[in-house]
Amino acid sequence: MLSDRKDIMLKWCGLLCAAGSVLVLLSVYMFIAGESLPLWRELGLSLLFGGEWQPLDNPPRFGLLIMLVSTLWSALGAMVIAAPLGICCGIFLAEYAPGWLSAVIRTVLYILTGIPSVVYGFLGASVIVPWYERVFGVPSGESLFCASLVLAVMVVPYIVSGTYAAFRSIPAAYREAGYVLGVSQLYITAKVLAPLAGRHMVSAVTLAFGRAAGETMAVLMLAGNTLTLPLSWFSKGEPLSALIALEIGTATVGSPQYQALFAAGVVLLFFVSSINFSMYYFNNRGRN
Amino acid sequence: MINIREFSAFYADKQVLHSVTAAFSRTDITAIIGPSGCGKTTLLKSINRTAELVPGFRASGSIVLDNQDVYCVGEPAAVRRQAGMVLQKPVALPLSIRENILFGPKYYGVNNKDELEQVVTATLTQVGLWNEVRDKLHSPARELSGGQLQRLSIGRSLAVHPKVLLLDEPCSSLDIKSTRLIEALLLELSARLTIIIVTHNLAQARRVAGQTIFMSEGRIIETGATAQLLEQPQDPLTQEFLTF
Amino acid sequence: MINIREFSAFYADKQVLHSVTAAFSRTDITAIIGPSGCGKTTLLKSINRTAELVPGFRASGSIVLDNQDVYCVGEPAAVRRQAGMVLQKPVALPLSIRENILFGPKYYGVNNKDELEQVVTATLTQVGLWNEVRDKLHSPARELSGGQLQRLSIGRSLAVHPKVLLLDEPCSSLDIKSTRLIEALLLELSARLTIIIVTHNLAQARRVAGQTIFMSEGRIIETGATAQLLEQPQDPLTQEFLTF
Amino acid sequence: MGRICLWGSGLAVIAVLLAIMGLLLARGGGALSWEFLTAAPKGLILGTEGGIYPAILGTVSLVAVASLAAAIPALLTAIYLVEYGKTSTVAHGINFVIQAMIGIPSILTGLFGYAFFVVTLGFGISLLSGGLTLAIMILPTLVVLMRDALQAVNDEYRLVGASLGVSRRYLLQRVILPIASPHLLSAVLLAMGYAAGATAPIMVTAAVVMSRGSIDLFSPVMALPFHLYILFSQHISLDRAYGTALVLVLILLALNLLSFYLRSRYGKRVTSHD
Amino acid sequence: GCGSSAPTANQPQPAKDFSIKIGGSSTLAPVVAKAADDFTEKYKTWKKVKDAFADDPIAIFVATGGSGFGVKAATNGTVDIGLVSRVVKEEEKQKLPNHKLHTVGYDALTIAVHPQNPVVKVKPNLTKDEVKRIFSGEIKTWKQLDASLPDRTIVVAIRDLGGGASQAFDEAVMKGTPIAKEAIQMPSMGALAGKVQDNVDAVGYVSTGLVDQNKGKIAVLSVDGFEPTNENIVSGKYSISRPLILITKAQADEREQQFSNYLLSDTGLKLLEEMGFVPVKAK
Ligand SMILES: Nc1ncnc2c1ncn2[C@@H]1O[C@H](COP(=O)(O)OP(=O)(O)OP(=O)(O)O)[C@@H](O)[C@H]1O
Ligand SMILES: Nc1ncnc2c1ncn2[C@@H]1O[C@H](COP(=O)(O)OP(=O)(O)OP(=O)(O)O)[C@@H](O)[C@H]1O
Ligand SMILES: [Mg+2]
Ligand SMILES: [Mg+2]
Ligand SMILES: O=P([O-])([O-])[O-]
Repeated sequence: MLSDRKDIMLKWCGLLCAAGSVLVLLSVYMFIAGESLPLWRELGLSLLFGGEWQPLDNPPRFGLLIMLVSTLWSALGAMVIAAPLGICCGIFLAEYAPGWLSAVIRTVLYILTGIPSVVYGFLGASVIVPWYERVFGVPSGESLFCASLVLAVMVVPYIVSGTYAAFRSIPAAYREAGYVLGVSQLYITAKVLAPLAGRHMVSAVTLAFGRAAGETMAVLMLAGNTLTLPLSWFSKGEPLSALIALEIGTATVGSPQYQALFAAGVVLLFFVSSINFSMYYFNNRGRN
Repeated sequence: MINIREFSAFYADKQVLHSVTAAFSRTDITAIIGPSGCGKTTLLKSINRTAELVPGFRASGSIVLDNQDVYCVGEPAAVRRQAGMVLQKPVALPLSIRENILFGPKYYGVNNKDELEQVVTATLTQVGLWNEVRDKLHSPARELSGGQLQRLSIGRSLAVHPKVLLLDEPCSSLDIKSTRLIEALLLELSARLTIIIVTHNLAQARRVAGQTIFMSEGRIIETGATAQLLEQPQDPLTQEFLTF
Repeated sequence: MINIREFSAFYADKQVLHSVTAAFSRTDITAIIGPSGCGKTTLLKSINRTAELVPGFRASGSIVLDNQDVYCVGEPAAVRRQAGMVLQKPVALPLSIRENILFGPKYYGVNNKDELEQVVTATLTQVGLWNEVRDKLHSPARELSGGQLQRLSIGRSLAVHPKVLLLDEPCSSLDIKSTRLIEALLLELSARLTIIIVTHNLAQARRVAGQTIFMSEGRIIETGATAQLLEQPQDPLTQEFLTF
Repeated sequence: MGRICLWGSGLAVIAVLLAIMGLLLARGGGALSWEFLTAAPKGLILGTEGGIYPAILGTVSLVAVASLAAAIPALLTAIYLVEYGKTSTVAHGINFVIQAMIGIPSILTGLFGYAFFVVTLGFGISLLSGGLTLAIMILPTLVVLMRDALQAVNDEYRLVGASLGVSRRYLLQRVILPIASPHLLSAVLLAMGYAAGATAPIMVTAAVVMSRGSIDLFSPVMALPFHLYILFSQHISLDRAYGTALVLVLILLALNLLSFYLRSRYGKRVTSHD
Repeated sequence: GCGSSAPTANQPQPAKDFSIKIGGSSTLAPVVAKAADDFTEKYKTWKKVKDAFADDPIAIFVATGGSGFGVKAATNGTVDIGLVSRVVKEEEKQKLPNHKLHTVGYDALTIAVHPQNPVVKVKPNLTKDEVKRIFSGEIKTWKQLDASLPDRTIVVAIRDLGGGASQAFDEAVMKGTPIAKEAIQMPSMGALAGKVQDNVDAVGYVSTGLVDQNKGKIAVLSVDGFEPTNENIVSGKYSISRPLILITKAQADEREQQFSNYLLSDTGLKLLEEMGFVPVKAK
């Protein structure tokens, strides 16, 4: 029995499924791009940089600038909060926390990643928004800031686990080489370990940024969804994902509005994918 | 000058050093030899208190360094600074060559520019690297060869002015030429430093060490002048080890 | 009967075997000795074509097993079946003792119940395990001791009737008693099998091998009758290795 | 100073979880009752009284469809990547694509599901459309988790198998899959949790505010996360929204912890071969 | 028929899909959802509705999405019954040749504020022009509306553009003047009502139904001197109002027919009234 039939079959089934997955991905890209193509042809870059979104006016006006800027505000804002917190926490877990505490916190983080975004959005909208209104005395609390706050909590676990893994993978010899000189743990962490883990921390933060940019439910419930260009972090805005979620259900299939929503999808996809691809490239190049 | 008395060490419940007693003189090199796992590294790390970085490590007995019991000092950092240690596999900190040397001094507050320059030049000259690396002080230290890196490690320790230098098989991954360079360096340093070297290479012990200690299973079996111990071992365990 | 001619092997870009040429007779045991990393394991794995499981492995030259160049057989499986291999650290497949033995035979289509019983009894008897394990054939193999497990591994290989047995430091993690048992087994098997054993233990080579090969840095430096090679090495490299 | 930051950040994470769980329990615990779990939404405005049973049922069926559709292809893909493709260019390509897919925001998977399943294939807003959309969403995660589970299996088994000349399929069937099975199962549970909590993709492909009658592949369903969204955003009942959130989180917690348990309980079994 | 871009009504359907899919106006959806619940509760299986039917369990699904969605989904067959809470435009009617429109009642859009907003006491009556200026963003703070009111920003809450309310409001009040861009879009009438309940400074056009359902939590202002009472709505004195319409297939299958009859029956209309709307018979 030299060649095992079932073996060959398994191999080809595997390849078929793998190819199928690839096909599905490509069709996700193609569908989203394809459905919006006519509108891109018609409007070109003004679709991307136009500041007006009036899908039901006659003639309708489609510009995604407001959404793009809103996405940037909410996701970048989330990073401003989550990156320092996540990196500190990751370092704490890897280098400082006693074993049991580290295990407890990692379990906690694991649980946090399991909580769905609609619950985060709900809690944000029912707790943080009223709190924000009270503390800052603003008439209406939904804002990109609140969205960032909740997004930060949502993506912090990814940053922590990336940082933690990066520090754990540093050979003990580096720490030892520092300790034998009698310098403090903090000094070693800052001068020796952080540079070694740097690349991985950057990629953890970048990936978290991608997730924050694509997150839907939380921003839908928190960002305020107004059609003004958000000039500050504390303005309201309507991120790309929220726009799609809000309007896709009511848009007539094939109408310009429908195409415009898919165009928003293209922008979001391009945005997130370029982050992921550059990360992939960055990581692979570093490995060689 | 180091005096170890009745020193025992444990990793969690496992005793790896049993009532070790030994003395190391200021102006000599002592070699520690013994089969793998007998506790050589643990003894070395106990002296500069890095053994306690392993969770669960416990020790009893005393190790006196210049009239000061190292286990009575509250903060181990002070002890570690006084007893520099060089590891088996040379470690390049992820910094430039220059910054590797200055890693300790900067922590200890040297920040005058001229002074720093001075430390780099002096240290590198001392370990015989100056001519080899003077043109690439700012390149990453990992670009050095194994032998150069090991000398850099020694230099990194020397830069904080230790009284003792502990070396754990410092040449086991190096070629013969680098080994000889390091041995020469150690002989030179031995005039001012207490040096303890763990080695698997008996010829190396013979070349550098005045005193040799043979350990087995966490105990010191025999101590003596190197030539004496290697040629005419008294203890049957030593004999067996040397003839194997 | 194995003939290796001008065999070179590479892991990606790194050449680890350089034009190796050697012959192994059917009725003898050959020992391969040499410093760590010299390519002993790679040579062994090249013979049964498991080296190519490592991505990036490439080879040139020929290895002829019973008049058949193993690298000209399309499917490596056939070669592997003929050349059984035993690893340094004994591996228990996560199955019962019985199923470990039957792992190969069942794949090759033995499924008659009596026949299977017969394979188990015969194989375990051959490797001297029958009396020790007859009462627990159905317990997991991992419950065996290291020495028993290593014999089980040998039995697992024998159960598919190989022509060659390749052993990679099979006794390095075993106590003396188990080592002796395995050596006796090998001597017995050598009557019908080509056996190649990689070992770090020169005494072991002396005890079991008629022929010994000394390798260094991917090259065969010297080949000869074991006693001859160990007592009167010709090559300076061999001499250095043996006296070290 | 540095130390305070580090400890503070660690404790902050615990505080966040405690706050979330505390809030959900304190405000949602009161709504929990047997009736809440087993009755349909009632009241003049549906949802102000009664329970969330149809939403639980809908979420369970969505998750079932998604994991049925995704698990087998994912396993086969993982087997191909680990056992057959290994470092070939094809495998590299597939790995790359899978990695890229993980990053696709779920709303875009939903957008695709809407355009493809709902509109092009004409499945309509239905359990089938939603389930398949969720399947696409969890597929890459599943592949990666399963790939890692297979990769974690001690390589020596493969060497032993190869040395005996048996095929990979035989080795997989007899050794590798049995030993990796807790991890594979854990991967499926994790993916199920992920699917159960996803809202954006089903919002446009499967979920409705009210459904009565049995579950049917071609009919829409209610779903817990969407029901939560509606209860809150339409101001139907904040108490019940908290209750629904609590139920949802508890279900996911159970799935996640079970998956975590499987992995830590049997984790050693995979990598060491004692 | 399950939804698709092309109407599937005339394709031979497998005989077993008896579910009824309903979708559209978020104002009407809770009413229909409640009615569907009562209907299923009352009959459980179709056989109990009418003996001729098989013994299948009743299956009804209600989605929201706004009046715009209701019209479109009915047009392309995604839903069996479309819900609309505004006037159906002529060009929309032309695309619905095989459908019937049933007006079941009327709803008024009230100018709703938080009960604690001082405007309730200070200025309980606005002119239509004031309303328009508030929603267009011309009047930005309460103080600008009346000097005795606090100097706080008015939070304008509106329905998204797919909603019937936004179109009805445009016709009745804005008449083409664009709504302020700062206005917060809410995806459903419930959400809009919620916003007004939660925020002291908010103003929004909340349907009478939701005002009724949230008694005490929402205060309404009169427009041009008329409160949005049933009489005023019926008489047309309160002018910001809109019809509530069901779109059904002209040749609906018998089960759909049964359910739409139920909606149009006295029981159905009574439910509409209970939920704060003006049922059609009252007019
Ligand atoms: N971190 C540790 N935790 C637990 N046990 C340890 C640890 N490090 C070493 N040991 C044990 O302590 C004993 C002594 O170890 P040590 O490293 O001191 O030996 P050694 O003489 O330096 O050996 P080698 O020549 O191999 O370096 C050994 O039995 C070892 O297994
Ligand atoms: N999987 C691998 N990938 C790349 N290089 C490898 C791999 N395995 C071994 N090598 C390299 O090939 C060379 C020969 O390795 P090999 O394992 O054959 O040596 P060996 O003589 O068996 O050593 P040892 O006595 O330590 O077992 C070594 O330099 C090793 O680093
Ligand atoms: Mg050691
Ligand atoms: Mg080897
Ligand atoms: O009832 P609406 O059409 O305004 O949702």
